[in-house]
Amino acid sequence: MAYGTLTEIFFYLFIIMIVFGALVAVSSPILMKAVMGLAMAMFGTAGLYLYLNSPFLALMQILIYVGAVCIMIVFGIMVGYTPKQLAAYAIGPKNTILALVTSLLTLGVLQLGLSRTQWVQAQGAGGGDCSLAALGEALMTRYGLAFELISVVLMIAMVGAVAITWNGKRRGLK
Amino acid sequence: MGDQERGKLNVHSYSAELQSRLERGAPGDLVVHDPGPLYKHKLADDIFNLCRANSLWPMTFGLACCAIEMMSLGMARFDISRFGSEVFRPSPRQSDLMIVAGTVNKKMASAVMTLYDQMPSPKWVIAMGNCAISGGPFAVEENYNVIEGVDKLIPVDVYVPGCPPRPEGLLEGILKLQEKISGVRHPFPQRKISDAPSY
Amino acid sequence: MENLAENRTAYTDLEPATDIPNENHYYLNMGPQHPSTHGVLRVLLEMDGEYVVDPQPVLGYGHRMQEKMAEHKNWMAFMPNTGRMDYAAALPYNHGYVALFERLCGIEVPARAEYIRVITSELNRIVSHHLWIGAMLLDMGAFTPILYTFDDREQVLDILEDVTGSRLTYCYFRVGGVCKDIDDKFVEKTRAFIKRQRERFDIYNKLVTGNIIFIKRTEGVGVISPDMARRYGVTGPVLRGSGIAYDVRKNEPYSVYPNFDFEIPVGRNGDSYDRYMVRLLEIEQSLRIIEQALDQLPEGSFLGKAPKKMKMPTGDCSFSVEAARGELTYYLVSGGGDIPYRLKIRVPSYSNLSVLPELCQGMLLSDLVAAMGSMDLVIPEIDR
Amino acid sequence: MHPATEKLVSALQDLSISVEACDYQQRGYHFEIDLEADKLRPLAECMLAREMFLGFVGGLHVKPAVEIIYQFASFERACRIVVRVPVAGDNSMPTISDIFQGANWHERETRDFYGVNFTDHPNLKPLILAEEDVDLKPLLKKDEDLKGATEVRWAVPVEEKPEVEKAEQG
Amino acid sequence: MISCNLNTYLIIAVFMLCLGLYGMMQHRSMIGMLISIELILNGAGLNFMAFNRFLAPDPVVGQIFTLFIMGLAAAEAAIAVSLIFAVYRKYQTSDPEQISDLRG
Amino acid sequence: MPPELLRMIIAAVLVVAFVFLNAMILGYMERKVSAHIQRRPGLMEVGPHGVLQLIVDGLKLIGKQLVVPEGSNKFLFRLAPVLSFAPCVLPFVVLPFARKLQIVSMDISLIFILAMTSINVIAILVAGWASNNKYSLFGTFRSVAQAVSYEIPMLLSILSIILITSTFSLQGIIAAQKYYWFILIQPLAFIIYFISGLAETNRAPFDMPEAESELTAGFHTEYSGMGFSFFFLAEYANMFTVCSIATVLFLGGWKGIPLPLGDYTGIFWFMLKVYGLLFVMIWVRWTYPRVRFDQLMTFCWKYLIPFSLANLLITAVLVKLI
Amino acid sequence: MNNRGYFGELWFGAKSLLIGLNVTIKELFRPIVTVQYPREECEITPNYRGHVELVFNTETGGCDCIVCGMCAKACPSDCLVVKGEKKEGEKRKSLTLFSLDFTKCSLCGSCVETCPKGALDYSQDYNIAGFTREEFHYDLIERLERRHQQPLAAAAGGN
Repeated sequence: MAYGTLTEIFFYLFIIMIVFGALVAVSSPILMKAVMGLAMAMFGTAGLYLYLNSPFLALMQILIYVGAVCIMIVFGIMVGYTPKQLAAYAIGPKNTILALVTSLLTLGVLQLGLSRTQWVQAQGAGGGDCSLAALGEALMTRYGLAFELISVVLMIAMVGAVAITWNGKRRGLK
Repeated sequence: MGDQERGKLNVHSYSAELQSRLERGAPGDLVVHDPGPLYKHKLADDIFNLCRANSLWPMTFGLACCAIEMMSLGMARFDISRFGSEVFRPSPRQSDLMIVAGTVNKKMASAVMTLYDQMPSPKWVIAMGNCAISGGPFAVEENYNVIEGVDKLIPVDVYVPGCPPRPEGLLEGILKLQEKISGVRHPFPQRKISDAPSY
Repeated sequence: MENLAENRTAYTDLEPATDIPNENHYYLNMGPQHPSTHGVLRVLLEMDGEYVVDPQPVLGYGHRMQEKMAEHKNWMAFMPNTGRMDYAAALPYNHGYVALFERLCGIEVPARAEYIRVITSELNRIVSHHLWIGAMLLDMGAFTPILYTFDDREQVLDILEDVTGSRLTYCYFRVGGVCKDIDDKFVEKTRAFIKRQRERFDIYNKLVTGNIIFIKRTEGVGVISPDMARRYGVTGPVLRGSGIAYDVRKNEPYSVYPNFDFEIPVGRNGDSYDRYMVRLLEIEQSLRIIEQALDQLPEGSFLGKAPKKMKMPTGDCSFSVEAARGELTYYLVSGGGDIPYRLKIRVPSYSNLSVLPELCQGMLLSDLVAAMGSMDLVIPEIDR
Repeated sequence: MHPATEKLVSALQDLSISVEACDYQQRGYHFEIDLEADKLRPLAECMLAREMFLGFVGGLHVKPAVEIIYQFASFERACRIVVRVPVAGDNSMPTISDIFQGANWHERETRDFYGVNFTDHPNLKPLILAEEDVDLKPLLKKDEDLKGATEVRWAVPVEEKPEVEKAEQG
Repeated sequence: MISCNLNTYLIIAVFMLCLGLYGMMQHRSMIGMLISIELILNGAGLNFMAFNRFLAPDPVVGQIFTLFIMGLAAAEAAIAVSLIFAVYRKYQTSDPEQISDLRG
Repeated sequence: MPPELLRMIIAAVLVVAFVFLNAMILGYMERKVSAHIQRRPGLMEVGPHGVLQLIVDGLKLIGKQLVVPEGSNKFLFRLAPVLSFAPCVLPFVVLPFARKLQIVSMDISLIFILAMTSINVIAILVAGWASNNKYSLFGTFRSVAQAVSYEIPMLLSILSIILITSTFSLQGIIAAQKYYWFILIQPLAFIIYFISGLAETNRAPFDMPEAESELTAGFHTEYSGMGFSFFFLAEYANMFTVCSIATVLFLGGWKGIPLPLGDYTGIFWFMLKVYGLLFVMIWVRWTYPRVRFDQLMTFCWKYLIPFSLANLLITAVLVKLI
Repeated sequence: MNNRGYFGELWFGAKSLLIGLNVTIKELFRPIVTVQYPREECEITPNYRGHVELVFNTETGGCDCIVCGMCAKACPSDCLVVKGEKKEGEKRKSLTLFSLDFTKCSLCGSCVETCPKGALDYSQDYNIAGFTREEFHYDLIERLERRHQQPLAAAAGGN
């Protein structure tokens, strides 16, 4: 078995993870399972990032998506829903057809576009320095403003989240 | 106050579950889960039994006076941990051994049965103290509340009498239980204690 | 499958099936088997998140018909039962019971016997406090202190076992005295214990009293105000933590307690920390009493003139002693003969625990555990 | 007598409740009160106002009716009071659990053991006995054991001490 | 070697996008919708990375953008979850259909 | 079969074996140390001084019935132990046990470890939720809030080391401690990291999720047999990971007095340091009471985060200046 | 306690925690206090109250029981059964049955104290356990005889 074949097998494994996870994420009536599906899809995506020469992003994907976003969603589920409600939240039949049509249409159009397009490589593509140091350098210099902006957005999001959830001092029982 | 209200103290009004358990007696042959193919092998079975006997995790479960002596057994003076049994698990799911230490009364009986059922098999029970064995000093004529022996509710493997027994007594009970499980009395070298000295 | 209950979720199946009015609240069932309910107390908690809205203790899981048995046995035959009510400090229970009959029938007790009673009772009180300190710390997640206190406890148990013959549920006092005399070895061992215990306070203080986590967990938690204590009839160290110096040994002195010089430690705020401090200081006071009693110990007989077959006069009689947990009152109604007509036993923990629903409203679950631990509950005593 | 105790006694007498002083050495309490059920609540309020606490509430099964016994004591001084109240004909009793909250459980327990119905009690469910034992009432006496209310009171001061024998020593 | 083929990644990204769309429209609970949004964002990130690897001259750009997307996704999830709490507390439901104050 | 693959397989087997071995050593150590702190002998009878006890316990747990409670989500209930176990094994792949004893050498191994440990929380969430038991759910809530907030000071204190070394590679960090260990110049970061590590691994006094006296057994209340032992293994594996990172970042990793075959025997120093730290963890556990849940959060937000931020800032300024 | 301030509290807390650690580490190196029971003989006080036993009278070679039944009457839980019969030519009743249901005993000592002849005493059995509850329904006469066959061990025990 060649080393290349092995990597290829893992590649397929990641794709299957994504497909299966995403399907579970949107179709499971049990929200906890849906989140597990989402986590699985994220994990698969992280795997694909490895093939795209960016182990750093793969790890960040796991750290942020799996370690933070998913946990936050699960937390939301556990706090916001009683178990009974969770069981009752089956997928409504109302929008299914509409949703199916829309998404299939999008899929079709985009696939069409994909298959018709001949992608052209820019000059010097595939090369260049993609090390962590270069990434940090770029983040601090060229994209410094964007970096600052995203920091501000995160900050505001944090403050906003706290403000929305804040309900004054809750306990007045005694 | 009519006559029928009084003087009927021995008539227990048990809940249906308790009543049926008391009538049938303790379920001697409980449904044991399928142990899997490995256990059908004699040697493997012996090894597993040896392991079980030497790793009895009791449940944190005290009822009355004897519970204090049970605690004492876990403490530095007696130290049950020498036998690997100091892991008192608060959840019945993780415990192998239920030490019924104290009086079981009617109200508690259903809880005792539930807890026993919740323990995953294989599981064992030690009835510690006279109350758990037979109701002890409370098994009197006008008894209206105390269950006269926990073996009416759940199958008991080893009895440790006393009121309360000394911690050594309970330790002896655990050794007896090990003997029952693995077929050997404490498999590691042990000095024989001469029969209890008497006068 | 016969065994239907096997898969039931642990701990939750005793909850009431009824829905609670507030949708956000839910029931949490603590006990009757739960590590921090000290035996068989069951507390049904109505919770809002981690906050306790309404804790309702459910008693009776240790009910052993003590009052019923007292009415059907002659007075001596009930004697062993007294030690089994509060097994953590059985001798004050013995003491109250025999003193009750001595009062009712006017029986004299030799001085030596009274001294022996006081010494052993106080030793038993120390044992009880040892057990409590360990158990409370265990509730709060510290495992090691209980082993240290049990180490000290075993020293006392050795002393007591030597004279009473048992380790826990003593049946040592008799009407008119005690059933076995103490000897020089006992005195010697007790003195050695007093010395040792005084040295051990250092470890308690370093490991527990001064520990920031312990202080943070107990300070301001479960504050019992003097008014609340009065309305509920709270007694013992729990009451003294609230700053009221009520102690039966001082208030209605019995036995030879007036002969000793001791203080009643009181707290200031009535929180769990104060209750802890009061008990710790009480150990020291008990040591003082024992020391004085050993110094004054008179010679003489240890079992006075007691009737072999005692006939009680008709009438009622009450006797209160200070048990380790508070005021213990035996109230006897006698219709003559040698079987009590009615024996009402007022146990301290019963009233102490009845504060819980009011005390723990709006508390965090962890605080409830700490507050309940600081009460020093012995459940079979409450249920009798 | 302690001045506060004197005040308490006079306050009780103002409520036209007769208070009898007792020999503490013999009985272990200082005052006894025999009371009618309708005066119980004023008495309890008076006790709380005069800083007494409730020791216990217990039942006593005698002829003709079950008596409820209340014991009050004081945190500050030696003063212990026993109050006996026979239950009314319909086996009911006013509750004092709103005055002394500690009485709540005692009354529930008394209901368990004697079946006495405490009117206006917030929650008279079985406390110690199991739910299915509501009608057990274990402490009610059998007819042959039952005694009259006066048979269990102190008679005229008892002259003769019970017969005392020399006990064996050791 | 499909792992070296740009189209593979794009197809997967499109797949995630469409599933996300489907979930958005069809899920009845707000958390379900949030999950779908995360899927869509994930697809976008994958797209960026793929183009970055195969077409772009500077391999840093795509990575930075994907990082930004992650940051945004985290912020968005935080806000969304807290919104769900707030809505749930006010309306005692998290079915978006039933929150209809503005409709009168 | 390519040699690279063979190496990976052997390494994987070794790592899993080590995780089991580590759990046994740690379990034994914990029970023995706690016993001697409490002045009792501890395990004695099963094997000489009870060394076989953990093996016996493990075999017994294998033989126990696995109860799936009624009303639980069967799939997720079974998934959770595996989910908690798997990510705990992965960090071992990049740990530098000695100069040449490292299975995979990665530039960003530190991030890899952090990413893997963050998955563990999901397992706890799933376990608590799937059990359909209120005590489990309570434990889960606490665990998540705790893990999420203590991750911040932990990362901040790690960052101040990263600022000094400017590398995420564990070997690089060890190499940077050529003359002195970083604990000497970053004592505050070490203390903050260690406290956060205690909280991350749910060790006393921060063992909220499994607070015995409050929540019985917390999130694994319903787990029996192997399910329980997987959580147990994961906890000990996590402890090892946290302590080995501390060793690498602050205590010079495998460096020590030179031994023959230094490239491989450095593992001796590494293990010595790691187990030393683990001993401290055990020591702490058997000394203190448990803190209350809100105090735990207050401590994090009021003390740890400000201090770690200040430490980071000062470090940044100093690194720039020097 | 409350007015220590931010740093004061930190300092106090850290100090108290270190003091705690100091205590436990010191204890770690102190000798153990355990009596390793089955391997080490544990000391039981001679006054220990085990279940009751008939006393062996070395002079008469039997027991002193006169079958008065006082002990059975005094027992709060009715765990003693004493029976005797009057044989021909004997002055008093001789003991035929003396059984003890130890599972009901509460070790109160009433029987020992009421016995007019001192024929009862507590045994030293502190470590009994068994597989059935009937094992603890003792026939005390038989036990006495069994002990009597090993008089040396019996005599050492005390009384």
